[in-house]
Formats: sequence, structure tokens, C-alpha cells
Amino acid sequence: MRLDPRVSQAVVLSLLWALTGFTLLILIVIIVNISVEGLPRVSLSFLTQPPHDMGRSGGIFSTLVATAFITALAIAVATPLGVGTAVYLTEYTRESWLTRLIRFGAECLAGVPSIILGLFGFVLFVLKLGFGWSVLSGGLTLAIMVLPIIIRTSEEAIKAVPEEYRVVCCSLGLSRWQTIARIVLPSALPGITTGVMLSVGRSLGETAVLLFTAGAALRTPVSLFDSGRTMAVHFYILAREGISLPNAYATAAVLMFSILGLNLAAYTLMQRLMRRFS
Amino acid sequence: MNQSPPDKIRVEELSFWYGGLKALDRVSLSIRAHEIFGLMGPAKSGKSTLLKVLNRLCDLIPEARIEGRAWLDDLEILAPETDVVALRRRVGLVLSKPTPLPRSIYENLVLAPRLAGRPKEELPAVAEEALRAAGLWGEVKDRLHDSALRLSGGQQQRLCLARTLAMQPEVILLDEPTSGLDPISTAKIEETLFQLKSRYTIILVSNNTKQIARATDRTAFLLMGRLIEVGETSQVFTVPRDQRTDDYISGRFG
Amino acid sequence: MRSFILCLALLCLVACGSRPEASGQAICVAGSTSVQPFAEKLAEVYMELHPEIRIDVQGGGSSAGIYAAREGAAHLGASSRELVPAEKELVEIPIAWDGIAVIVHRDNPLRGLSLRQIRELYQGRLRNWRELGWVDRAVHLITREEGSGTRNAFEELVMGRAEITPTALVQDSNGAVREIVAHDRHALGYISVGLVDARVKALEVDGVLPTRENIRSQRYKLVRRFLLVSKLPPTGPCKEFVDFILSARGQSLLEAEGLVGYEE
Amino acid sequence: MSPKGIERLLLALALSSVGSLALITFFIFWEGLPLILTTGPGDFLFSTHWAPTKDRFGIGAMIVSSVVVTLGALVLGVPLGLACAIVLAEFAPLRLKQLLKPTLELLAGIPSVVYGFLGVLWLVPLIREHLGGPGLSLLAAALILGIMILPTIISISIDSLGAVPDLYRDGSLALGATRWQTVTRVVLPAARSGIITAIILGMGRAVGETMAVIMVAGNALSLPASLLDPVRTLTSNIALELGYASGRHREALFATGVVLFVIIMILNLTAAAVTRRR
Repeated sequence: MRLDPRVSQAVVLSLLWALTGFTLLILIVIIVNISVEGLPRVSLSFLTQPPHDMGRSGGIFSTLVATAFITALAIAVATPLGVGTAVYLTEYTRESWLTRLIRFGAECLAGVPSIILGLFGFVLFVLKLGFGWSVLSGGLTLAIMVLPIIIRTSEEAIKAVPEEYRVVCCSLGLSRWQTIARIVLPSALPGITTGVMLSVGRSLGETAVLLFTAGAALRTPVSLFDSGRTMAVHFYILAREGISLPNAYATAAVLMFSILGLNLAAYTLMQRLMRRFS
Repeated sequence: MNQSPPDKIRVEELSFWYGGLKALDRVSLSIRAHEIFGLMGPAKSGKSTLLKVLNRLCDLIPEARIEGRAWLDDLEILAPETDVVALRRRVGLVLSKPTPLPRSIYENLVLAPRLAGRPKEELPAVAEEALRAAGLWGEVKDRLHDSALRLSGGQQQRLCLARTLAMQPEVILLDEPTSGLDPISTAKIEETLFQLKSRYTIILVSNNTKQIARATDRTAFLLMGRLIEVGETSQVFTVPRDQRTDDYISGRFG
Repeated sequence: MRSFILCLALLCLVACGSRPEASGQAICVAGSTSVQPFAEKLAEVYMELHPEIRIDVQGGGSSAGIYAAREGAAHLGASSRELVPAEKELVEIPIAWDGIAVIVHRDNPLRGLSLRQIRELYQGRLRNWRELGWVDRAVHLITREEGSGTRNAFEELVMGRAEITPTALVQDSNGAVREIVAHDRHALGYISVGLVDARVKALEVDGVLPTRENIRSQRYKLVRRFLLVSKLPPTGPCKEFVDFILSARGQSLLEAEGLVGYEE
Repeated sequence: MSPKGIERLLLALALSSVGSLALITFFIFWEGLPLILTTGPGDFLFSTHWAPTKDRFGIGAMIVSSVVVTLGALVLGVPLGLACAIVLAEFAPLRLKQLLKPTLELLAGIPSVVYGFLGVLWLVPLIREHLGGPGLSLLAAALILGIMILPTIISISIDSLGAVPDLYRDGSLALGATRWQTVTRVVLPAARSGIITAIILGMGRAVGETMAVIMVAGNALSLPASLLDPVRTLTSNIALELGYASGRHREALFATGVVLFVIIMILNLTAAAVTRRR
């Protein structure tokens, strides 16, 4: 018997909607569970107290410091590299084998799994350059990890700057670099910021890279050569070794909401940027 | 006037290609100092291309090819050793679409003078003078630090003109400056041009023949990259030497 | 690129200036991850008593720790295995006894296993709890990863030349093993006695429970020593830290964490 | 700085991504390749005997496990992801799409350790109690990875469905086809290469994921005989043992990295080739 196409459409559609609903449900359950179990334990003292007893009690202060330290280093290294790459690709060169090579490099780099980056950072920074398990090794490896994100978003943002601005600046006697520094980059700033925020989010959630480059010392790092345990690594250890389920949940809540908040902010910023130039 | 003023700009046998597409075909003409020179012609006749050559904006176009020569006074415009930035400061351009930069009105005006090395304390005066010359001072003097994007279309275009004036160029190129504007704004801009004539050489591109007739001293007619006719505006509009010019100004094509 | 390298170099310089080794007031302990939690606890308390001293505790494994101590990269190496002859020129400071406890879920009625049974289980010869007099369910065997000090000790003390079956689950920390055994009724694993808590049950081995006395007397079979090693006899702040560990206070801290003090 | 100088500087920055990729490739191969050669590639790739402290280095079982886990992830992730993409791109009202697309992309922001944690907490006991085995299993890993690759699949598929010109849809609808028929016969074929790219990149994500897998897969060394057996993937092999490994053992882990890297690069290149052909 052949089904009426309308009937089969209705059947298939309800199935598709159900699957979509199921996917959303997974997301909601994850977020709600982490919130309900974790948020009540998050307090000012949880954020400002150092962990005691391997994290069984106390807060997560030292891991917040380590996270901020490592992430800031990664962003400080990756942003000039990424924005510079984007400026070169969009403003200084036409399509050629060189630009294709650069884009290809960025694309491939984006696909390299974090465990490979961790191995690489471990052998180059920790061992060969002798930085040890440290904020420096972790930050530099993370910089490589987020570089493609910053390149991609910066390139999009710079391309979205109207071409007329460049013509106007040129006719006003601005050199190419003056045009970029005074008009193009400021106009693309929201887009670049988006990329930076996404990168921070990515860095916050990273574990595999940092386990092998930044180590897991619980002490608050005070120099670039100190080992540091980031929030994500701390959460991993708390959860995996069953040290403290409540503290694991609370750490997960802080971690997840920072990342989701950053991603959401980045998304709205990008939307606004797109509206401004369209 | 029995002695004709000296030529400010001279173009000889100028041809221009976008890739394989020929946009200008052996154009030769001269433009005198302190005149308003009109360039008219239908779309894609090469008017805008000619402007872009005169301040070397054509450098931005990939795959462009140029033959022929052009001079601004004694400066050979197309010579490779010519300092393009200095050239562009002498030859200002106003685009057809109002294009204020996403900064304050004041910043738009002083960007070029500042980078050209004008002392900081002179900048407010430069901005005021340019705005007065463009007839915009009265409307914006109280909100110089507002975003330029908040001005109306006509105001934006006069700001662009003022921005060019603030650079204190010798020649001003206007590429259909009133194409998107209402009649009142258009009239204001035309009026401004008359007042600027004594201090600048102005080249006005327009496909509005009435505007050319109203506002210019001499006129050239371009068609498909060729110069068809050039002469005093009154002569071109009353007794055109070429049939095609006649057809164009009487609205039979274009 | 040049400015970037310059920046990096500058960063390094700044950081080097504050490198702990340079200050002389920092002690670096590296090595066995079995010792690490205890060393961290000791460091935490010691630094509260002496705020001017900083103690860095790093993992890396026993061999890495011994290597680091020999090369001077760490002041003290931590080891959960005995030194091999080639390493004997190092100064060894035993700080505690640790037993390896064989653990099962609390609901498991089994009281003990013989060394031989444990070996057969981990060889994959005994696979079902029924063979040990319980329910007809597969034994979920958990071991540590290759290279771990605890696994090393377990292999030496229990397995001899036999290999651990590849079907065993592998976890990379004592905590992770305990976590699984605490939740899986049919699991069997081994961890450092110091980390046994109320959520799991430690079995008798050859009829001996891993109690403090049994471990110190070595009547319990699965016992190893935790060592600190250094290139030269410790001096200065480092010696003070070692003395603190061996003091009654330090030893009781270790006991509170579940180890058995070396000094009575 | 002179314009030429600026351009050179920017080019140098732009080469950072390619440079990093080259460095990564170099170091991973430098550290790992010698062991593969001395062990013999055949032995290394196909033997299932892994006892690195006894000089036996065979990663055959891990390659098989990685492949099976990834396929399992696709079995869950592709239908769910495609259903979401089709619903959002073709059937959902615009406002709902604008709300749900970023929401689903938030799934990507949840750190992999959180997925692993919840997997251990909910999924593993569920499998242990209702299906048997230790719970930590191939199945658990595949399910978690299936969820983790959803954002990749959804977002790229939606973009490629959105890129299909409306003209195609109108033409089909005008011929009397239902919207579902239009989707299956016109839109999906037209967006095929984009969807294939989405699936390949999802595969890359699944093959490369480490932390979540190490937490739920059980990491046993043997070849899995059923879905309920614990397995060790290439990534978890590296992460599990790198902490203490030295000498040949460490080289063997880098060699595992070489194999993983090659697999990932093949996937990335395939994805790039598919995209370019479009």
C-alpha cells in the first residue's frame, strides 16, 4: 500500500521534531542538573578560598588564578598572531598559493585534537625548552589551540568592514597601514572580541592539553614557571578520583556558566556587528 | 578674459583596462585651475574610472592596466616614483554614496590633517573652517563629537565634502555627489561648489545633465570610454559638435 | 615576528627572576603519584607553620622523581618503589609504610583472598564470583596503567612473572579505582591502603587484614615503603622539612591520612 | 616602520599557524616514528599486545576500538544531528530557528570533562544495571561521543542546507511535491557535500576526543567482543599513560600519537576536499 505523501510527511515530521526535542532535552538536562547540584554551593567564599585537603573542602581560588593566568597568556600570544594573520590575508595579499597554504594551515590546526597538542606542548615546551609543567607551557600550547578560532573570526570581522571605508581612507591620503590601524581594526573590534571570547571559552574548558603542559599542582601559581591546576583540570580530578562530589558539581557549575556566558556574549556581539554593517 | 588660465590637470592618451575590459580609450583632455569641470556620460562610460586615475585610487583595483600619461601641474601622476599619499592629499575625492567613517564628526574631519602632520592645536580651526566652507557648521557645531553616522544623508555628504576640504587639497573630485540626495540637499551642495571655485579646481562627475549644465564651466562628454566632446558648458549644451552629445543631453539615451 | 620573540624572551626573563629555585626559600618535591597526596598534605601544613617557605609538589612517577633528584631538578624525589642498585648512591629517607589493599564493594560478602587467588584473578584464570563462593557474575577487574608505581609494586608483590590480563579495566589513579569499586558491586581493585575509605572494603590477604600493626610488622604481604631521595644529605630548609616529616607531628599527619608511620 | 616592513611582519605572523602545524607534525613524528620503525609498522599497527614496560608495543586493539567507538558515535550523532538540522533549516519558524540554533551550539561549549562526568554518573550505572558488564564500556563511550559531536554536525549541516537556493524548493513545491519530498529529493541531495563534511568533521571530533572517553570507556587493553566490553582508544592510551612514561614507553605513546595524527589529518583533508569540490 502506498502512503499518501501528506500522511508520510506528517509521520516523518513528528519523528524529526521528536528527535530535535530529544537533543534539546539532553542539553537542558545537563544544564539543569549542573545548576541544581552545583550552584547552591557556589558562594563568594567558594570562589575566594583556596582548596583544602586536595579539594575535599575549601574553595577553588587557586584554580581560578591558574585558569586566569594561563588563559590570559594564551590570549596575549594568540591574539596578535591571529589578528595579524587575518589582516595579512584580507588586506595585504590576493588569493595565491601562499594564502591557500596559510588558510589550509589554520584549518588543519583547528582539527588537531587536544591530546596531540598536549603531546606537542609536553615535548617542546615542558621538555625541550625546559619550561617544565608550568603556566608558560600551558599558555603557549593553548595559544596554538585557539589560534585558528581567532584567525577565523578576525578574518570574518575584517571582511565585514565596508570596502568604502578603505577607499575613503585611501583618498584621504592614509597609507594602507594607517587605514588598517585607525579605521579597519577599530571597526572590526567587536568581531575580534568575539573571537577572543570564544577562545577564552575554549581555553576554560580544556583539560587534555593542560594536564600534560601545565601540570596539576594545587598551589596558586605566582610565576610563569609555576605549575597550575586550572578549573577544568581540578574538576576532572575531583570527579574522577571521587574526592568530593559536591565540590565537583560546584566547580562544574562555575566552569560551565563561565563558558556558556562567554559564548552567549560572543554570539550577541557578533549578531550586533552583523546588523551594523548590513 | 583673453588669457586662458594655466592647465591644472593634463591627461594624454589615457587608456585603462579592468582585466580584459577596456574602460578608457585614449582619452586626452586638460582641466584649468579654478574651474568647475563637468564629466558626463551614461553609466560605465569611464567617468569614475578617470577620477580614480587622477588620484591613483586605481592602485586598489587588482588586475588594472593603464597606458598613457597624466599630470597634476608638473607632477607626473602615473609615474611609479610618485608619492601617492602626497598626491592624494592634493587631489581629494568625494564618493557618490555618503561614506562617513564610523567615528565622530570631528574625528572624520581631522583624521587626514592630523596624519598629515598638522599641529594638534590647529585642528579645531581646520575642522570649523571646512564645515563652514561646506555649509554644515551651523547644523552640527553643537554636536561635533556625535557619531557621524547619525547625520542625515545630505548632511553626511556635505560632511564628506568638508572632510575633503579639511585636507586642503588643490583639486576636488566629486563622483556623482548628489546621486542619492533630495533636491534641497543637492542645491546646497551645488551652492557650496560655486563658493569653493575660487580656491579649488573641481571636477564634477554626474549623469544628471541638468546639474552639469547648472554647475560647471566646461564639460566633457564620455561614451564607452571615449572622449566624444569637450568645451565650454554653454557651448556643449547649446551647439554640440557631435550628434551623440546632442542625443545624450536631449535625453535620447543614457 | 622579531617583536614577538622579543616579547617571549622578556616574559621568560621576568619569570626567571621569580623562579622558585632562585629564591632559595622554595623546596621542590617531585615523583610518585602515590606519595603526592601525602606530600601535598605535609607541604600544606608545613607552609602554614613556615609561611616564608614555598613547597612545590609535582607528580611524574617514582622513576621521574628519582631522576629529578639525581639531576638536581628537584630537591627531593618521591618514590613508592625501592631504589635499584644503580640508584643506591642517592640518599634515601624512608618516611612511611604503605600497604596495597585489595578492595571490593561493601556489599561483597567475601572476607579475604589468598595471594594465589589474587594472582589467578588478575591473570584472568578466575573470572566469576561464583568460583569464590558468591553470585554467578563476572568479576570486574580493575588495574592501574602501565608505569604506575602502585601497579609496579602490585606486579612485584603479587604477579611475579605473570602478566595482568588485558581484559581488566585500567584507571590512572588510586582515586579512580576506588570510585569504580565503590559503585560497582562486582568490581575488584587494588589501591594504596592510605586511600581506603568507608565506601569500599579492604580484603584480608592470606588471612591478614591490612591494619597498621600488620603493615608495620610486615605480616600483611602487600607492603612497600615510601621514600624521599636526594642527591646529597638535605641541608637548610630542605632538611627542616624532612625533619618535620619524620617528627611526631609529621608522622601523625601521615597516619591521619591512612599511612603507617616509619618512625614509631 | 616602512610599509614593506609591516607587510613582512604581517606575513611572519600569518605563517604562525602553518609554522605551528609544521612544528607539531615534526615533533610528534620525531618522537614517535623511530619506535614504529624499530618495532616494525606491521607489528605496531596490528599486534594487540600492549605491555610497554615489557617492550611489547602493539596498538591494534586500540585502533579497532577507536574506529568502533567513532562509528558508534556516528550511529547516534548523525540521525539526531541531521534531524535537528533539517527541522531547524526547513521546517521551524524563523524565530524558533534563531533561538534554537545558538542554543544547540551551546552544547559545543560544555567542556568534555563535564560530559565524561555525567556519563560516569548516569550512563555507566544505567548500562551496568540494565545491560550488564562493568558499565564502563564501548557503548558508554559511543553514546557520550554521539552527543558530543552533535553541535558540529548540526551547525555545519544547517549552514549547508541554508545555502541551497530557495529556487530549488519553489520549483519542487510548484510541481506538487510535499515539503518532506522536497527535502529528501531536492534539498538534501543539493546539500550533500556540506552534510558529508559535517559528518567527517564530527568523526574527527570523535576520534580525537580524550577526556570524556578516558572517563567512561574503561580503558581495557583487549579487543572488544561486545558493546558492553571496556575498550581503550588511541587517545585514552596516550592520556592514561603519559604521566609516568619514560624512555621507550613514552616513545610508544608518541607513536600512538603519530597514528592518531595521521587518521585525523586524513579526515581533515577529506573534509577539505569535499568542501572544495562543492
